[in-house]
Amino acid sequence: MASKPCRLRGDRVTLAHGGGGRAMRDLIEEVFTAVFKPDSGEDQARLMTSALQVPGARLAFTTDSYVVTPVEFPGGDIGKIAVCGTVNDLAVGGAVPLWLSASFIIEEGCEIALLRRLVASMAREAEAAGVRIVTGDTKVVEKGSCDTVFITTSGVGVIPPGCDLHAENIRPGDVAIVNGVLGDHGATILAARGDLALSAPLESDCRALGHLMQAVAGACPSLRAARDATRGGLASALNEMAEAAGVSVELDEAALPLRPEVKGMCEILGLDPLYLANEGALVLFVPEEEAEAALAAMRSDTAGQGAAVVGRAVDKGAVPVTMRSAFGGTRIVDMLVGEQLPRIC
Amino acid sequence: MASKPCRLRGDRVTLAHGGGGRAMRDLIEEVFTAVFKPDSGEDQARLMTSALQVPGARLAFTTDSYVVTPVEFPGGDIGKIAVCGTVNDLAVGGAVPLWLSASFIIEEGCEIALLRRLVASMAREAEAAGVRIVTGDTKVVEKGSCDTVFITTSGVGVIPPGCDLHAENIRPGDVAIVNGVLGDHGATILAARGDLALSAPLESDCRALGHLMQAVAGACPSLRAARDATRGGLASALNEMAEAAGVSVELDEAALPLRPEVKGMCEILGLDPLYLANEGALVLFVPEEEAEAALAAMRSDTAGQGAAVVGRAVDKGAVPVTMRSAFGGTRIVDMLVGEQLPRIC
Amino acid sequence: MRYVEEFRDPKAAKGVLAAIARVADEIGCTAENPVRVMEICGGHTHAIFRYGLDKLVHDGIEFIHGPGCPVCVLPMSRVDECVEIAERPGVIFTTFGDAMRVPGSRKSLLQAKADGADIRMVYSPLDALELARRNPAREVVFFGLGFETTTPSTALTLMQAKREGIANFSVFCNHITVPPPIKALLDDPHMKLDGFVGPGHVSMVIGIHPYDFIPQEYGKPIVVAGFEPLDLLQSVLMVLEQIRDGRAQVENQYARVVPEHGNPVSLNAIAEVYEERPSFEWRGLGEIDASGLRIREGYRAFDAEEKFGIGYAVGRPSVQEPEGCACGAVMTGRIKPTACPQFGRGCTPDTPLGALMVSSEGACAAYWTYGGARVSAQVEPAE
Amino acid sequence: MRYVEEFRDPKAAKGVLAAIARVADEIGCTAENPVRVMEICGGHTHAIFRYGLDKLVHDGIEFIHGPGCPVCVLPMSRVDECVEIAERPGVIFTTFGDAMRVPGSRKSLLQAKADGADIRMVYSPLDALELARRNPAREVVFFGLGFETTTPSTALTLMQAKREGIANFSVFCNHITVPPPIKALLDDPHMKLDGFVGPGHVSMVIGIHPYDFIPQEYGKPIVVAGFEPLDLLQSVLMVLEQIRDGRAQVENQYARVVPEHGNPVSLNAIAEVYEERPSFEWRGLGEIDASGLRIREGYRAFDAEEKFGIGYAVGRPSVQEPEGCACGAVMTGRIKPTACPQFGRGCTPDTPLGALMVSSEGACAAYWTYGGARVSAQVEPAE
Amino acid sequence: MCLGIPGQIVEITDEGRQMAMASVSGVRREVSLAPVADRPLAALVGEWVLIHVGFAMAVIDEHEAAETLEALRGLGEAQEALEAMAEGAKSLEQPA
Amino acid sequence: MCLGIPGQIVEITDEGRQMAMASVSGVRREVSLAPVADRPLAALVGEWVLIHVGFAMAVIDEHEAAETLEALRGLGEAQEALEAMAEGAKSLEQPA
Ligand code: SF4
Ligand code: SF4
Ligand SMILES: [Mg+2]
Ligand SMILES: [Mg+2]
Ligand SMILES: [Mg+2]
Ligand SMILES: [Mg+2]
Ligand SMILES: [Mg+2]
Ligand SMILES: [Mg+2]
Ligand SMILES: [Mg+2]
Ligand SMILES: [Mg+2]
Ligand SMILES: [Mg+2]
Ligand SMILES: [Mg+2]
Repeated sequence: MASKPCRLRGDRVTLAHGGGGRAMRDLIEEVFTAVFKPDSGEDQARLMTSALQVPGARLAFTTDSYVVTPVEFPGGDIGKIAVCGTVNDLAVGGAVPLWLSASFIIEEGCEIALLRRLVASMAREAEAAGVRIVTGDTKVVEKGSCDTVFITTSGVGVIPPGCDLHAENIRPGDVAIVNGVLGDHGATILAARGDLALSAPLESDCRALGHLMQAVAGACPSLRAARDATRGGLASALNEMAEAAGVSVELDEAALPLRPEVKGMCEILGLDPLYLANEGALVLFVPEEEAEAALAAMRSDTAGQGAAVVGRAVDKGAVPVTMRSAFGGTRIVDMLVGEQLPRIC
Repeated sequence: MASKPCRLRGDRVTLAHGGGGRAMRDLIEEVFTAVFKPDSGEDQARLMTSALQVPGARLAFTTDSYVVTPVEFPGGDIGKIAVCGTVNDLAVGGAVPLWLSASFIIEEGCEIALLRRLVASMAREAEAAGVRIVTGDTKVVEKGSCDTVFITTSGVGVIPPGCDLHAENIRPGDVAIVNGVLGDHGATILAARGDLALSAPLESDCRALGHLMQAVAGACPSLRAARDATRGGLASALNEMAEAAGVSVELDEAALPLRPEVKGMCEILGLDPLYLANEGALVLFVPEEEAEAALAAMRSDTAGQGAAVVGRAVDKGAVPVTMRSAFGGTRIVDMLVGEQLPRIC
Repeated sequence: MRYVEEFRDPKAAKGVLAAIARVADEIGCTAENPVRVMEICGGHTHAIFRYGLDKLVHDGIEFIHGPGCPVCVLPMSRVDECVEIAERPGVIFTTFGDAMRVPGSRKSLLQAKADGADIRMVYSPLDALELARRNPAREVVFFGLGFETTTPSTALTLMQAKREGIANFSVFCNHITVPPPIKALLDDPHMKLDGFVGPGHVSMVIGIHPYDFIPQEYGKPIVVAGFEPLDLLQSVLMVLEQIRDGRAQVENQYARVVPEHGNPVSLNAIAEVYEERPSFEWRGLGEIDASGLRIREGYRAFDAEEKFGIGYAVGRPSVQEPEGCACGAVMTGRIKPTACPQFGRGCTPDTPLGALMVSSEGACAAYWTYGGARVSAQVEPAE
Repeated sequence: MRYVEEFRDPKAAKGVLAAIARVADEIGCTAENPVRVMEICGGHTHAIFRYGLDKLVHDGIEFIHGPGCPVCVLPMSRVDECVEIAERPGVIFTTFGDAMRVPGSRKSLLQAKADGADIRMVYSPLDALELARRNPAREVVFFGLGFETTTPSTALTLMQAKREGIANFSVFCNHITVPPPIKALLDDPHMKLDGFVGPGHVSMVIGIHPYDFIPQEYGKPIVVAGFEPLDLLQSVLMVLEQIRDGRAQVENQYARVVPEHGNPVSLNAIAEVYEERPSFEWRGLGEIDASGLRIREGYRAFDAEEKFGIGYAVGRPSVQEPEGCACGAVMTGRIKPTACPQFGRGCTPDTPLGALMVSSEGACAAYWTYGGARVSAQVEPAE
Repeated sequence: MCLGIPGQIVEITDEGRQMAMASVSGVRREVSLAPVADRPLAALVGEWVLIHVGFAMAVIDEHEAAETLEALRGLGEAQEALEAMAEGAKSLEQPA
Repeated sequence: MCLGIPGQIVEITDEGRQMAMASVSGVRREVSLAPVADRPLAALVGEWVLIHVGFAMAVIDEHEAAETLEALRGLGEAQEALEAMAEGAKSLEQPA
């Protein structure tokens, strides 16, 4: 089919692009479906995979809204996060990610060129992660009613029979492993936002973890549970897992992989890197005897190059998570209170 | 288990409730999961239904973001729309709606009591529609970065074997049927917004159409296609269907079910009710010989009381949709251009 | 009586159409040699297409669409001035929805809004005044637009603003009057018109005597008409009857709304607040003497042109209309919209080049939307 | 040298801890009869808990947490005044992140922001001044908070603002000074203190001689300390050695940063812009004479209290602290946080009653977050 | 130009500012009566007015409307009669 | 109180306003040199300063720092020696 002439005029989204009429159709066709290529023009994807028909297989279903400012930043953009984040939420549950939906809330005045870049980024990440974006939606809201663009993705995947990762599986003695450096995303966004006038040669760690998870699951038959440590950082993910499992977790401060720039940012602003957001950080628990296999499997994947044991589960103590400092002391690693605010004292 | 004491303090959402820490956990547990009751604390639902394992069954997957202002209005609220709208997008594809995800983008300062009302409304609608809200997400954005609350729902359902509704099925001679009055939602929102200082005893038609669709599908073995006529109104839905089917559609103005108040609102503002948004309007095509069965099936459901034949498909003409007025003339019913703006001339 | 559905009765329509056909046959007009009737008012243009009247009436009657749409005749330069005011910091720019999509040379108000200007659609100038009351720290500007029907509303609003001493409110005045362009059209040697359907709502304010010059000086009939389809058909019949009878008069089909001498309160309000401009620019027609109004000395504080030093207050360049646009010729009835090389190609309601494609009263938009000519002029977008 | 990791060396720590233990044994102090050392500065409190120093040092040393956290000593009434300013139309209220969660009697700044006030977190008062430059139509107010370490930064910023003539910038001044509360504590007959660890960063500005009164008038040793864990341990050792030796002196452990006479530029800037208030209110301590600073006559135009007619400019009510809150007693070291009836019940970092639970320098927050006492004080939320 | 809508005055809302509530098919909006305030406002309640941009621009003359309608209906009925006659004539032409 | 962070001055950015770029572990932020501008600004490039709320509040004295560290390390080494001796003593006590 010869390519249609472009009917989309103007550089920016106006309310007309959200009205349900021809301008909206043109926006959707030329910016979104031209790239995502859904199977039909109907408003629901119709899908089948033999994986779902294997007895014992289950369907995994998850969703997240993405609201990062700025929408483009070193190492990624809101589209990339929206694909990777939802792929990761499927993957950490043991699912093979298959299909995504993508829903856009667009601020009047948003540049159409920006939308095209975000869509291209999403398509690229989806392809790399082996998922398809099969259905979607766009809404346009008045100037000042949203912050440039919000993206909500939902994901559907298949959990193969017998796979049953959850935090309740964690037992005392299991070791906690992360896939690489922590806090890069949070520190990158703090710098990219510009209002603190900080700059650093950092990139977001935003990446899909599906292949990595499959590698670990293959290498570690007793893999207990996994989480992607996003908002609230490693500290919040571990607190949630420890509480769900009824164990405590002891972290080893010296073992935490942190870039000097991330430490520097935290020192300047009085923040704790354990609470910085990540977008490609995996934390998982395996029995000690499978730790080496897990590390080896992780290091064989680009997303797991910096894999390291950072702590271990112990019998349930007074608090869910503690950390032994290189200095010798031990402290509680609580859940984040509110959000981390830059401080001077 | 004894009910936990309420840990959520304050009347309004602050940025702390989005930070990934304890305040966020408290908000999610006390406002959302306490009502939606997901199966686990993991970030992805794990689901199975025998319906999916029937050979030939397909999975339906859809998503929509909801951004209505005001978020509560006569006849509904954004939560109700978010459930009904996505249930409807599944239903019109012939799917039995099963599971929803719900993702909230909340403006700092949003009243927690409002969130509780919206969540209760969603739970109520989900129960009535026979679907479960199985996974979700919340984000909090800065004051002025979103308009109170946006909700994105995605839906998963199962299309039974042999069911294959799509617009391409429509053939000349088929009749177009709607389930009831048109434009109530759009007119209600225009009045509820308050900036035009209009008031009218109207309610949104917001409602789930799953049961209605199943009733029609049961009664009409040759049901061709269905759409819910939301943004852009009946006119846009019919234009899309006609174009996809390669037919034209002739509407009969006198047959369109419209309330006097909706007509009045359109007269005052110079709008066309064919383009007003609906949230519970179904338009479907059946062969003429099944029209009576369809009407009877629809009228047996509360959502189909006002079912009426409004037009018919004809051989493809110069334009996709035309309408014969009671007066005798015929005019084109084009897709909506941009959005309808109130006008004085 | 609700004064709406009653005037859409299909049975009566059949009768009027038959009567029109009889009179047309008596006159002997045909598709090749039609009687050319101009509906001055865009509201009539809209109604003709919405109800398909052009296809229902006898073949021997051709509707010529007049310049009576205030949005369509708004020159690009005035849209630019709106955008300039709206983009000033602190301004809340208020407008009827009609004007939002009209292209300026840089952008439309819709685009300016998307770019961040605080532009709000209102239903009434009273709503704009209320915004000014509620936002004392902002400058609220109302885009005053329209013929004599609308002019009293902004005049009465400014009188109220003055009474209350609301200092942060002003009107960007673009009010225009109907008789001057009719005169200009009648003076145009290219125009061949046999009669007029007169603007009902304008006449409700000014009465029917301002049209006396049409029969008296030009010997053409005019019938002031209502906006329901039966009103229009009856008016066409009345015009034809005058032609058949060799009469030329001002007649009033819309007597339920239009008093012979108009509305005195409204006329007084116009006179109190506004005065004639020496001349005003019309899209497609250029500057027409004494065709526009400006705010009088006594209301100078409420004149956005003065307040922001813009427009006729400072001398202003006329902006070149977009290339290939035939708006002027269409507006003056010299050509049909379909004869414009841009129609359906560069220019569609989604991507209008001219205002005639924007306003639902514009002849091009009416042709496009309701299909008068699109059916025959199936055009693919040009590369 | 990066001046950070070097001072966290575990091997050296072992040595210092062993030396501390030896000296403590020489003194003969025990858990029952400890040497009570007050770290004045909240930064030291934070470091003690972050590195678990309280559990590493000899049992015979008890840390008493002093009032040196500017956020913790901010009275509720001052937070209320912040909120009042921030909620004025047109104001952009700027603050360090620390102050956002401190409860006022109505609401915190975080809640005021959620309610719609334009409140922005900045890293530096210079960033607030830049906001004022960029928003000439807005009033930008900076929440000036802190001891002598921070005071020069707002003084230098105001001097810059005055040079540039930036009229829409002001500071809500809450700067306070360290020596007066120490004097007040030493005069308190209930307080039993054997020595002090002195605030390193305050001293970098004021030098070490302002503490001379501590050994001279009260016979207690004080060692000005850095903030890395080795700095703190070494300072404790130095305090213990003075006690063992029967000395009472001002010593400087943090000589790499603290000059004997402080920083002359900073001291001049403070003197140029600020003057002593007759008295200032401290949370938990009440009004203390000559303990706070206000903006001098010459910078009156930049004084938010004057500009907005608020606070000490108009006479102000002191606000009752919340019921059951023992902040005052904790702040003055009379009781441990865990002895407060609200600790872990009504008062947690998520739902702080007192500022001591908000600031990461607050003793209660430190106890909670880093677990000093939470482990033993496992409490369930009260009904 | 100039969308004008018939609506009925249902209530005076502000005597001083000459404001009233109008109803258009049950949709209510406050309008200014200024242009038609040549009589006591109370006398306007129940009247139908022609509303444009929030102003009642004219009181609709029921008598004139009825006359216009009568003429129009007359044309309709005449035509119906004519057609019935033509129909009758046609059926007569056709063999039974 | 008073988070103070060591950072290195890498570049003078505005001589007139006494502003410079500082680096903290590779993170850069412009800071005011006003408090330490008792010498030519150029002389500060390469120096480590103590940064608080965007101001360089003190130049860090490398010599003093080295002395402090030396004392601290001395204590550490002494303790290590002691422990080694104790360890040796203990192993001597145990029968081989
Ligand atoms: S088609 Fe467009 S350019 Fe041509 S006359 Fe009409 S409005 Fe003007
Ligand atoms: S626990 Fe709370 S109320 Fe008690 S002293 Fe600490 S901060 Fe104050
Ligand atoms: Mg998720
Ligand atoms: Mg997630
Ligand atoms: Mg997750
Ligand atoms: Mg959609
Ligand atoms: Mg959908
Ligand atoms: Mg939908
Ligand atoms: Mg739909
Ligand atoms: Mg989530
Ligand atoms: Mg008119
Ligand atoms: Mg200090």
